[in-house]
Amino acid sequence: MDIRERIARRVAKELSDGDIVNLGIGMPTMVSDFIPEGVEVILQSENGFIGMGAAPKEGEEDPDIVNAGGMPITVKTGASFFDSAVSFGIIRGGHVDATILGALQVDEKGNLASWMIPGKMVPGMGGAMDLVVGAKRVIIAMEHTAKGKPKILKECSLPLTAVGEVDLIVTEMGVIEPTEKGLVLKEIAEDVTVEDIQAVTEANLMIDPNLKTMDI
Amino acid sequence: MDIRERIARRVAKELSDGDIVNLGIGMPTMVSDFIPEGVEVILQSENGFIGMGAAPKEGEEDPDIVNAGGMPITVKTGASFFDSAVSFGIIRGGHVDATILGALQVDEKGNLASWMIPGKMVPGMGGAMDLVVGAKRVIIAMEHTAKGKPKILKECSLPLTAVGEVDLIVTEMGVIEPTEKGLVLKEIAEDVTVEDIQAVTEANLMIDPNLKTMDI
Amino acid sequence: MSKIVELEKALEYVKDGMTVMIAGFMGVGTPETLVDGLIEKGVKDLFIICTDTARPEKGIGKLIVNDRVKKLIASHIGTNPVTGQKMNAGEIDVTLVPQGTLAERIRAGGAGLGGILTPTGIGTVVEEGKEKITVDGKQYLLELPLKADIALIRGSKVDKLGNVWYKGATRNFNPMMATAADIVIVEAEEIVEIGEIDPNDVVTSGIFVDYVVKGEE
Amino acid sequence: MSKIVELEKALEYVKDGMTVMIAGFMGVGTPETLVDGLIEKGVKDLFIICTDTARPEKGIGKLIVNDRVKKLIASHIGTNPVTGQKMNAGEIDVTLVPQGTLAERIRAGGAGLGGILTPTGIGTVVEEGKEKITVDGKQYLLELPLKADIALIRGSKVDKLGNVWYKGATRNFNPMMATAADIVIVEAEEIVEIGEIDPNDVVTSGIFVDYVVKGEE
Repeated sequence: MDIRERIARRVAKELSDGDIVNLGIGMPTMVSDFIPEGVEVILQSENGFIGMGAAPKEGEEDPDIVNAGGMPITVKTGASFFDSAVSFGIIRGGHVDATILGALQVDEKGNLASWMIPGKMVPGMGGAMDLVVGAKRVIIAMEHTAKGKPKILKECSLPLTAVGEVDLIVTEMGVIEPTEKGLVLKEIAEDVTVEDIQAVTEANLMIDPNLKTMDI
Repeated sequence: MDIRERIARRVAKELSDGDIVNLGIGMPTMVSDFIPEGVEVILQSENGFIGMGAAPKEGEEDPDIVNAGGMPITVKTGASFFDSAVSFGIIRGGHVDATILGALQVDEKGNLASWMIPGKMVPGMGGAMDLVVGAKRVIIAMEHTAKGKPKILKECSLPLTAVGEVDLIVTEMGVIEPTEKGLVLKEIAEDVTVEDIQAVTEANLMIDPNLKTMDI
Repeated sequence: MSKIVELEKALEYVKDGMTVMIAGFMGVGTPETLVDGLIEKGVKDLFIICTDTARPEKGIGKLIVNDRVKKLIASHIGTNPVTGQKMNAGEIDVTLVPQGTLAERIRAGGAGLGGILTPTGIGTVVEEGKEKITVDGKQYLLELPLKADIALIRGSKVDKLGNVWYKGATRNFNPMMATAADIVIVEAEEIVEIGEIDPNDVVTSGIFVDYVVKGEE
Repeated sequence: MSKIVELEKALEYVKDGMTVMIAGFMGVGTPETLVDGLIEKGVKDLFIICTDTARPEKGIGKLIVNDRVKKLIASHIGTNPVTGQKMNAGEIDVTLVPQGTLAERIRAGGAGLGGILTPTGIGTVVEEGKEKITVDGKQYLLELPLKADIALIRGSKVDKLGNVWYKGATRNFNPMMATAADIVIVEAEEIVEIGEIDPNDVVTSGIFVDYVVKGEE
């Protein structure tokens, strides 16, 4: 199974029926393809609607309805549109149950860096800072390393998106929960050992006494 | 002519074509009956709409459409409804050209007291404090005295609605403009002398060199 | 997943002493069926947040007259003389808030803002006890967010997901209150099928609403 | 009193160096005809406030590529590489603002608020130079209002009084920007008769709008 699919499948299991969810651009968007049966989540798109549906069939795109990546999308029956102040009121006001985002770095204090690499890439934070501060749960969906280098650090070196807001980190190697005492490895992928995952993680991983095999 | 009609007629002449106007409850409401020909003003009702029309005919009241006094009203073609946050955004944001309000007291610094008499009458400020602070022009329409006692004072003794926001005072005796130097009598009613009006005004009135007869 | 429930079921969540936001302006846009239900149910010592107490026989006025209110935040109580009487008698603790400030404080509560700066009330008794902040040479009051345990709102058309459309001047405080409470109960003048309200014309998204109760038309 | 004018007439008010808000999210809801008109007209040194610079050939991106922008406030510039290049070359002074904060700052500008307190950006570079205020034990940034000389917005249906209805995701920053500028020009996808938009469904009231220009459909 593709690494990205593995991550998306695992993240999808974190969602409960009726949850209001905001999916970041890229891999997080894939999560909607793997929502377990019997679970229906309501997708919020921060550019201004609730009730996001699937991508439209070719030729049926509506130029007025796009997702937060600017790509044509559909809405489900019962959807509603609103302006950006309302949209971020929903986000900042704690009305979003979970946001799923990628990351450049996460650290053992639950800090997140995801929006710029000084001197290299300065795309801007878009809605990410509001989402991370406002959503009830922040789930990071990312590959464990970048070109072999750890992304889960003792302390983020890149400019932060938010301080201490990350609730769960899901990578292709395992599931890690930031706690007050540090990072706890909750689940580990079938094909990975604790030593393997610690070797590519700069931060120290505490092992959950009930460590499970990653549930994908 | 009735005293209240005289005041309302004079106030109506302060309004220009296209003005967005909020009329307070009571005498200010009468102003809309005397808007000069060729002048069309747009009435805002702070409970949530723009484009207020006349009172409905008996039997044609819509219980969902009332003015800020809670009385049945109509809207004109081109009206729009909104919530109270938007409504007071319009008011506080300076999008209302003029508000016309009654008063308990006004003083020579342009201070206004209109919302309570401690120990006697505490109705609450409703939208008045926002209107007085937010509207571009605040026009006070009131009888010159209350039971023979002056209402235009050196200093308001009642709790204030706002500080220094009054732009014009229209009474049945004349038209008075608060300025940095004090109150200037701009117009005087045909049947009144300067001495008459000063006698029932606690604050000192400066006489405009171009003092005119009140234009009703 | 329909949110439509019977009146009694929805009001189960309202307990003595709770903070309850109730929408409406002079009773217009107030969920009368829910208010009557509260009185019937017998809850008391409520902390009510609303813009006015309407009239003794109308809207929130009925809760005042029936001695259910211990604490009140409102912008205007003048049309219901009973409110003033009970305030003067020390039976209700009343805080008066400018109407625009009240709207923004409730909106801030729902939108996760820590407060807003308003020029309204500067130099008046409204500023007592509040922080003053100068921006660009102009003074503002820092006004803090308001939240509630329960919000009782009213929609002209409501679908089973809780999407709400408001008619005329009934909108007033409903949209803000719908965002600022732990549990939001909407009284529907008319219940419609999902999709009957154009997604572009929904004013309060169903995500804010927990229960829908059919009200009187 | 119709507000409908020709493109050239409406753009007369836009001068070199002005602060201009332009709505749209990745070009969706952006008034493309007005943007093209600005480029045609030749104004320069603009201070643009927008949420993103779209793509080089789309929406606000065209102003960037055509060197009309001296200063920029935006939440995201990553989809238009030219913006980053010009920023790095020192040709455009860019300030990045979180999207929700940007929406609130513009709303505050239009609603006469002196600012709002948001938790967004605490502990990040966004807090640099800003006042921090603690409310109920939680830290917030004081974010100040934004206003502009001109706002360029886009409506799906617009009547001759300037009442606007938005379709789908085109709404985004349009309603807030319409409140926060001295002159507001709306590009109408479709111009309709007064009254054709149900007064309950008008999103931007015509009182905010100065000029209406017919755009491309």
